[in-house]
Amino acid sequence: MTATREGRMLELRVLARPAELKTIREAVRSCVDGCGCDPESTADIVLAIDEACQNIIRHAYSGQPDGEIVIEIDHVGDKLIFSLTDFAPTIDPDTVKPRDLDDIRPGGLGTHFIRQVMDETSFAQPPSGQGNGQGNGQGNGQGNGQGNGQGNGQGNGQGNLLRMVRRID
Amino acid sequence: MTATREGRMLELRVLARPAELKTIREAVRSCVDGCGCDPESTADIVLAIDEACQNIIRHAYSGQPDGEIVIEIDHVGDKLIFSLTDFAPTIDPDTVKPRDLDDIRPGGLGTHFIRQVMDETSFAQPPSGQGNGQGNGQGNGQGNGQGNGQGNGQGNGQGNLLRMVRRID
Amino acid sequence: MEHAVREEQKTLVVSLQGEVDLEHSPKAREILLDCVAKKRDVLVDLSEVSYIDSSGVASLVEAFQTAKKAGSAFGLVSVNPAAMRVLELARLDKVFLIHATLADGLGGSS
Amino acid sequence: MEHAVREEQKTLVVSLQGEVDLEHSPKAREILLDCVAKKRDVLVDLSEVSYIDSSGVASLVEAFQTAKKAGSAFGLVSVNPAAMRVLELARLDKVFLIHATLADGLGGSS
Ligand SMILES: Nc1ncnc2c1ncn2[C@@H]1O[C@H](COP(=O)(O)OP(=O)(O)O)[C@@H](O)[C@H]1O
Ligand SMILES: Nc1ncnc2c1ncn2[C@@H]1O[C@H](COP(=O)(O)OP(=O)(O)O)[C@@H](O)[C@H]1O
Repeated sequence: MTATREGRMLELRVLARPAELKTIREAVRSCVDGCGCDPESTADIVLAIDEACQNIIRHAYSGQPDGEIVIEIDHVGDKLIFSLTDFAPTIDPDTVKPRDLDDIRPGGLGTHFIRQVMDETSFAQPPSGQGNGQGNGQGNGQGNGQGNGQGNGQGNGQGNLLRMVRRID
Repeated sequence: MTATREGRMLELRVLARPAELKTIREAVRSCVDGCGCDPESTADIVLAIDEACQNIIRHAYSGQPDGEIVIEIDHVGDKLIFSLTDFAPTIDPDTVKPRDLDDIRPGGLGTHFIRQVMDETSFAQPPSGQGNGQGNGQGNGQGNGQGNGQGNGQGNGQGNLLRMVRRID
Repeated sequence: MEHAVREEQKTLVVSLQGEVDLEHSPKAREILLDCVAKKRDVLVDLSEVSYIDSSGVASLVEAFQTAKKAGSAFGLVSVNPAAMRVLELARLDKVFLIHATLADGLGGSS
Repeated sequence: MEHAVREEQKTLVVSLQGEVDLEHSPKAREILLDCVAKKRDVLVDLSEVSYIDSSGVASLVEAFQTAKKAGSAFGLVSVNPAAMRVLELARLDKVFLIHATLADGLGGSS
């Protein structure tokens, strides 16, 4: 079962609002669990994605409720690849860091959770600079494929792409 | 808000099992609601997608639990386009019909619900014959795009693509 | 899905709660048929049903028909709007005996 | 998220239930700070918390620190494994006073 479940598992596009987090968690849990992850790893991954989405809601969009987040999950070999895209102004990745954990105070834990759960994390701008590209492609059973894309610029910034990788066995 | 939320809203790939229906309903509800659908229409659409997935679980896969369903939602103009792909043997669309509603008995309601809720429904084989194509494309803000696909044949049948359209205003 | 069965004036009152979907309707079917098998009048309280699909409706239809054959009463009470919409789509809103309140149901089936 | 507050041996016992996520942690924060503001010892029962994120943990930290300044006791009891995992990730499992059972918590904070 695990072996056959490769490729794109999820592409979910939701508004950047706290009320959407439950839907995000359920969809991620279902996909990750379906890839054969053990329950503890699944719970950790669900937490990390929730935290990354929260940061987009609170920091990238500063709570502005009409922004969007696209959550993508790809299962490639022994890796789960999570891509979170937003359309907020591009951030400086160096500002994204956890607090010193010995300095006990509310907040500053989300990026720490993400780094502990994920094997790799990196920020980039979404592929084509400003705007939001959506496309869809089709492949056949022999492995060749075709795709077609539609541009869909939002013009409100250059966006962010947070890519996270978690190895599973 | 409604106007900007166009394009691919969801691609969710899950195992064809009753326990996944709740996740499917939540994801569909969130996407459809986010496209500006009123609560009554959203509830109807969630029901119709649930029923279509149930039919894939019970009839297309005959309850075999390792099959997969891919649920896609695209928002194009005033239409929501729902595409459900399975990898079960290709069915004869003529066998998919509701019971006579005057003949009261358990069962035979799912397709009736789907037809009442959706403006169009049609069955086809997934694009490239047997197997399952997955691709993803990228476009930029100016409207041109590129895509790339990966083949991912399952070899256990030719699959089915149920396409349903619902107009929203 | 949660459920509760209690007796009121010799009628079995079955409350279903939450989501009566394909995952849970086999349980709903079992509960309903168990009650009907006791040859007692049955009222199903759907006030707390937030979601019901065709498989949940099928359980109600099966229990309803079994009760009919046994000569006992079978009614629905306090049907939540979400569930009522589904009964309407199924055109069963005129087939089932539907009571606005439990008191109505108990009065009607006595 | 659901919650309940009750008094046991002069300690306020706050039970949080369900998902303490970004949507619900402002409420959790309010409940916890309200209890702490009463200058009473507080125990937070996390046995029914199925999910907690960094924002929920932040509410606990804030209440804990406020209690400390006020000189009252603040502890966690019956921490569900899912919540304990998150406290461990936050390295707060050695910072909070964590009691296995409510009885332990009431004994310890008396
Ligand atoms: N998606 C993001 N966009 C912009 N800034 C971010 C983002 N994620 C994290 N940050 C920055 O990193 C800091 C640390 O984030 P985090 O560890 O999640 O804790 P908190 O959100 O509680 O401050 C945030 O305060 C913020 O400045
Ligand atoms: N996805 C599907 N694959 C194969 N057969 C289907 C599918 N969907 C529906 N059918 C056929 O259509 C019939 C009517 O379906 P439906 O109205 O949902 O009621 P029920 O599933 O209770 O029979 C089914 O009994 C089945 O024969």
